[in-house]
Amino acid sequence: MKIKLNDDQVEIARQAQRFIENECPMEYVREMFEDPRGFTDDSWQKMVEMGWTAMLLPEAYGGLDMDLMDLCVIFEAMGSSVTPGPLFSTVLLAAETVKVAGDETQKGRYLTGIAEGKLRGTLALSEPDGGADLGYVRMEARAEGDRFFLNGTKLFVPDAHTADFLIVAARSGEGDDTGGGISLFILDSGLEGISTSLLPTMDSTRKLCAVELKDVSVRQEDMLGKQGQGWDYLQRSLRRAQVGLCAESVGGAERCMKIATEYAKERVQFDQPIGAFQAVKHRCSQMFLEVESARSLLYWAAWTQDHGDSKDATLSSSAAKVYCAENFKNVACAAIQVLAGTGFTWEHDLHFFLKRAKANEVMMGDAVYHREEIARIMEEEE
Amino acid sequence: MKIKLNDDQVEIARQAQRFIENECPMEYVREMFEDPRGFTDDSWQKMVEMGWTAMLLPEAYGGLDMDLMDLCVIFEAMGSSVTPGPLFSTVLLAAETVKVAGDETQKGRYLTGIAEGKLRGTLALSEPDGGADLGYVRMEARAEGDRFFLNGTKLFVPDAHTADFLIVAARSGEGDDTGGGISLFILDSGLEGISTSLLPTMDSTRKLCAVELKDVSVRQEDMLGKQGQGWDYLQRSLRRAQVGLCAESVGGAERCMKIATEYAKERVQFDQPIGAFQAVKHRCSQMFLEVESARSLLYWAAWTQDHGDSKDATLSSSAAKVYCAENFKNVACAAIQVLAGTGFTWEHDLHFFLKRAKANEVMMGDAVYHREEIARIMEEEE
Amino acid sequence: MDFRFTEEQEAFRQEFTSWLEQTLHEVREGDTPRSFESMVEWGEAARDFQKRLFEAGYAARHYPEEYGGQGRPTEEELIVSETMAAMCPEYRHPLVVTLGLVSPTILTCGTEEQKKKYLPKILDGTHVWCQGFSEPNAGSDIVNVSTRAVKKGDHFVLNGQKVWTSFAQMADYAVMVVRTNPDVPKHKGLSYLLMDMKAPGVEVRPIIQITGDQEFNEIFMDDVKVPIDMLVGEEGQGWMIAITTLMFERAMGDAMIANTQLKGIENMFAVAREVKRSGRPVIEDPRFRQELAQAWIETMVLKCHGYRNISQLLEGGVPGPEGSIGKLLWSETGQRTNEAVMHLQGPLSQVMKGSPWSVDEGRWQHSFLRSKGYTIEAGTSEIQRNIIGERVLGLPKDASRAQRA
Amino acid sequence: MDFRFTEEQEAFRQEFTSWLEQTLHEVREGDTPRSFESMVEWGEAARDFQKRLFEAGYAARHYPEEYGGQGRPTEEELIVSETMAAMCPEYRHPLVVTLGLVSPTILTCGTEEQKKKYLPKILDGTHVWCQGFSEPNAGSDIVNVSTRAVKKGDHFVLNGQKVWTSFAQMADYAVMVVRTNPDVPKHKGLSYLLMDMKAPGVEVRPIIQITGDQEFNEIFMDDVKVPIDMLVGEEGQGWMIAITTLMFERAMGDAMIANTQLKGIENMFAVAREVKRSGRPVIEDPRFRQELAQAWIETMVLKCHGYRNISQLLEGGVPGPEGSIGKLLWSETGQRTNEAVMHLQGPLSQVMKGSPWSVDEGRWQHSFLRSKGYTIEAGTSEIQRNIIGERVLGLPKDASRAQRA
Repeated sequence: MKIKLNDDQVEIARQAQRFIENECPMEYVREMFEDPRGFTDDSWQKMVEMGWTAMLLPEAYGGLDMDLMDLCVIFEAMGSSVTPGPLFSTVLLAAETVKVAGDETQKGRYLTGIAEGKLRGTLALSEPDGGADLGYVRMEARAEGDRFFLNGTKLFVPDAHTADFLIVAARSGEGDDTGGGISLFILDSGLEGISTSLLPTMDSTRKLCAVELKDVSVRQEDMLGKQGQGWDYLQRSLRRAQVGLCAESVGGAERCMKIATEYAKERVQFDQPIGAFQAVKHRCSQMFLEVESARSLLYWAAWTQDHGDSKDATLSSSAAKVYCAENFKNVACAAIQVLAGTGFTWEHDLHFFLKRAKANEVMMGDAVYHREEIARIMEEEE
Repeated sequence: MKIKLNDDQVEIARQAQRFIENECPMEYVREMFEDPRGFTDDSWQKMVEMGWTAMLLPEAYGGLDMDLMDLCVIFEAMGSSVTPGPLFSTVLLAAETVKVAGDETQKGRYLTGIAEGKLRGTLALSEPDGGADLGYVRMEARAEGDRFFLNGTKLFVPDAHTADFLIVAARSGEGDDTGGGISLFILDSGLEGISTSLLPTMDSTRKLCAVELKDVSVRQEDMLGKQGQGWDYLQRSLRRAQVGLCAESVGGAERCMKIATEYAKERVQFDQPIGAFQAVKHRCSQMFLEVESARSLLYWAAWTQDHGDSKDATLSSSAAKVYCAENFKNVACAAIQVLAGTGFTWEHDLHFFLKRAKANEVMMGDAVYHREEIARIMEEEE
Repeated sequence: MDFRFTEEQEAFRQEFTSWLEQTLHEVREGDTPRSFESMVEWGEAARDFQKRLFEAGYAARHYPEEYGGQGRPTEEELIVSETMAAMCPEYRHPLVVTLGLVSPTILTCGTEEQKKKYLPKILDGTHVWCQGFSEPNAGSDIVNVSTRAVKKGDHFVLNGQKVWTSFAQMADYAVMVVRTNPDVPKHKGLSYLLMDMKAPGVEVRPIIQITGDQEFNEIFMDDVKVPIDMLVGEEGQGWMIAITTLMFERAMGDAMIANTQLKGIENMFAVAREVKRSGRPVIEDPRFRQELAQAWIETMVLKCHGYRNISQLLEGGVPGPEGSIGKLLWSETGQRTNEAVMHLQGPLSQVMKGSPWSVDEGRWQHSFLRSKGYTIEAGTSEIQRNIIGERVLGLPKDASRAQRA
Repeated sequence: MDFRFTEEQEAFRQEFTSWLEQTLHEVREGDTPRSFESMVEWGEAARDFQKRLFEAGYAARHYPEEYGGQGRPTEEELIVSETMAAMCPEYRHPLVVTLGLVSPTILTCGTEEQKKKYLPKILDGTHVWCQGFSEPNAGSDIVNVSTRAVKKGDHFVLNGQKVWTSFAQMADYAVMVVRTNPDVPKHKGLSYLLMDMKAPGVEVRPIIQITGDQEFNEIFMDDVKVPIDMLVGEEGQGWMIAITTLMFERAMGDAMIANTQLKGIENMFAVAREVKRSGRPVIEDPRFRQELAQAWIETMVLKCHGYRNISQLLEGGVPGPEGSIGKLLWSETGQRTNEAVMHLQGPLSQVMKGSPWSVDEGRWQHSFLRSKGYTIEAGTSEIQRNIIGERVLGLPKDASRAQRA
């Protein structure tokens, strides 16, 4: 038993932290918050050079064959600065899904492209009437000859507007149960019939899009994995993406805690640093508790994805998703309260964290969804 | 608009408080907690002499024709001392149901008996598989000739072991929807086939019973109100009983707040009364907030039962039931935390309040039940 | 006990409601609250609306006629306020300080001359006022005010900085708490002045808040001359005036917020009908039904408690620090309700206004962010809990504050 | 990162689990934890069980053999503890102080003679110890201890009173923090003594707690003689010994509680299958499913965090005040879970053991009440939050406590 970062991970974390400080300072975040594209090529290229797009990929495709935990320390660092850009969508949504579902040709093309930083992808899953239910897929993939025709709307697709390819979940069969009938298609984002529009979201540091598909014609060989097995593949990649999001939440929460604690030491009212008052002190203590306990759960969830069984992998990713996102939100709100007026200004950075925290709460399934997942599995168990 | 107790009510409250202090000190409560009967005849007789059993009854039956709010100030006083005894079951469950559903003969017999203090009654409603769902009635009332035969088990019947009569809700018709098919029967508690046993409950200051009915034979004239209309009647009396329970909760919560606040002024640690520390001070402030805001809602709920329409009466009693019970529980727990070790002892009185608070949470429908009631009504409205 | 208004009052409510419906029909499109492009535009709209209220005889019903009011019972003002709070809070919001804090202070503590000069222009919508209390080093510790006012001849000369001043950028005048005597204990050296915002040396800088709006401002004062006849009360009474005259209006304000929030709950049910989860309207989901009901319950608590406070004051009761409950209730309930509405919306909660996918025109997204200020503005929750603990329950001050007092 | 034990350790776990299953089969009826009629009976059962553990070689695997241990890696002790925590917490609970606090203190700070004399009798179940720290005026303010120990010849003479001492009524010995020097600053005048509970002048009075049990006691000391060789460490080191040697065991204790609570969650699901609402098992109700899942999540947090702490310590890391998180986590999670299980049961939650209507033999009713002590015992939540705020985050002490230090 050894539950802490190993030396390599500590080093990765240090490098990531330094990278973020140098390349993605808060001024950059503020700029990208307003910028419709949401990241600069320069910043993306540097992340690629750091090897971040290749970490989880197999060596055969130019990857580094590392563990999810290794990548998580990077997402922690990015979370600590609400770093913008399509890393999450590319390496956790797109690459992981191709990894689990793609054939050799697809892997060769897409994974190699991602590892080299030449391709960016994303996953188009959620639909307007599904809410936070990840398994709600109604988009139709109508078979005609050796082609499928996709029709429908996908929402909350991260970074679709700058992605080179999209993985789209649609129903190629009968019925609408969650488990069966969903197939995945991997398409060029420039295909005819696809129109992508940026959603004006609260957390504009991570861009989300609406993607409409009108009679988009897809070849048989652009199906990703076996027909009707899409949900199985997705479950595996979504779990990993959820854990990545948790790492981001822990990093963000920790930053909020530090901001609040520093402020509490310096801000004087009633001739005392406000941190001497228990109302403030205990609020800061609670933040510390929420950050560190979330981190403990994150470690388990990240480790379990690579080394645990599929039941534990699902339970842990769902648990971490609920807990880390909620703690991030709580800590961000608490920090604003500690900073009071100052924390409520646009000028101060805290609001970017609050907005990211709110986004993380509902991205990749909200707490209600994941708790129901846990109840379902625990119920079966006994 | 005049939202405060009138002079009469202030006087009633004062008298009730004095009565409770003299006749029902905490030593009496402790004794009755252990005592299977749960009250003394002497104490009951004195409550009768105070007129408490007659307050809500029509003058025609020896009553005083007063408002529910008038009685609520008495329940507040009783709550402040977790006063034991069957007043609640007799005047709010039994009498109110007879008032709304009974015919002249029944009213003459039962209401007069109650007003005079000669009869005690209760309501047998909940069933084992219903949980906190008040509308779940499955007990069978099989018609045979001019008689009904009742079979089944009722749970959580307050004071059934000392009641002279029981009002029993049972299904005399087909189907099992909440609204229809329920009829009420009023029976002598000594009838053949009825067996009553005391439940060992956490809050032993209010006795709850299991009542089993085996082929209990009832005459047609012992049906209370019209056949199949039982739920309509019950809704009206249950609402009033819920409000009575709220008054009790507010009184109990206030007492806990006072105990904690006094302790916080006197107990010294770190050379300071602990009330000087914000962790304790703010906890006490929160108690005050919860007590006074619950009281505000209670006033509305109590007033609305006599002067509002049935929609408001239902909404307000459900809202108050949720809020007052939860606040009572919160305040009792918070008070224990303020008193720390001392609050955790049997010797100190606080635990009786915690136990009553827990009982009040689930009695007459829990929060989940009442919130669903509210959602149902609000949903219809628009 | 009686939760009703009298028949006469109910008749007045009907009359006013009709007038309001018609007026709203004239000034805004549709039934939903208007939103404004800029704070200045918002301020102008509020002034214009106040003018209409005044001309129709609905401004300050309870004020004496000589100052522009109608000399009517306070209940009528309450009816006007609560109806507006439910139907058009956006036209009242920029004037909350003016009508809720400034005019009652002038009415209660001002000289006859001050009342005649300022009140009518407030009531008819001519003038908007703001309030300069907080300073960078006087936030929760409000008696730490360091803006100096030095008497020179027939003027005070003001130097210093105020912060968190709502709507200063549209204000014609300000009420200011300033230090006129630095040599006495902190709260005793404060005085209460009226200040012309157009006076030379006054500079206003808006603060952008996390919603992107600019509700709050900094005010910088550099040798600003304030005539001595703009002093309210005596020198050194500033603190007392600031805290004691405002209880009634604060209680009324709290109750009004309840009405606005109750309207919000109606809206929340509408959102729950519209938004789907797993293909079904959220309102059918038993889990979210619990949240809907809970939000309604807590908001009714707010309303009942607010009315109970007002009713006590209407009878001439002395408003006490118990009023801090009202502030805590509306701020925390407001935050919880906003969280709950966001939950209902699931991922749609991320979409701000300006998209076909926006729910309810993005109102809740804005409101969610705005709500994070509730527990900070007008005295943080921590300060309210100190007030209740110390002034209501009689618990001792903590050592550091006890020493100072 | 690795959440697994080694294969060898897992093999040991299997071996121990088999032994435990069989032994439990011998000592109790059925699979559910035994309950006991009296504290004394409970204590005897725990002693007997400890004897069995000792004889089978499972007591203090990580202690040197010369003191009765097995000289094995700490992981094996961890495995013993966590298996017992899940399968039979009732046999460990009365010995938590003895094994978790007393024996590590003696091992770390005791003289060779003390170790040889006391440790073997602890490990083989002969002696139960209790701990006298708190006093009526030294609760949260624990350095305020006023029990006096005056040296006279080869004895200390003790006078004073301890309170909240768990299991004192069954204890053979006690560890005591006493004041040996009243003339130096508060914590510097304290010493750490071992005391024979059968010595003349020692009187134990049980305190009945809100469950009706008598877990805690008062200890009165009237001229109790304690030989000088029962002093641990030097005079004046009492406070340091009390707080610094216990971190590892506290971290381990916290992790063990996670296992007991996880077992509780299994049980909670079983309750949800059994108990009905509106005629259907509660486990089918989407609203309660959320509560079930949330309880499980929070308990897993406890477990993961506990393991993370232990793992750090196993590697020789220095235990820090971060451990206060463990205390807050288990106490607050434990309270919430108990509340949630009560909710599931609806009105059945009122029924205590001893009725055909009791759910799960009334275990949760007892446990709910007991849980109200969690945030009080072993340092209140308020104290834990002070520790984190001040010692981990470096926030300043409040004025009153800063002055004293």
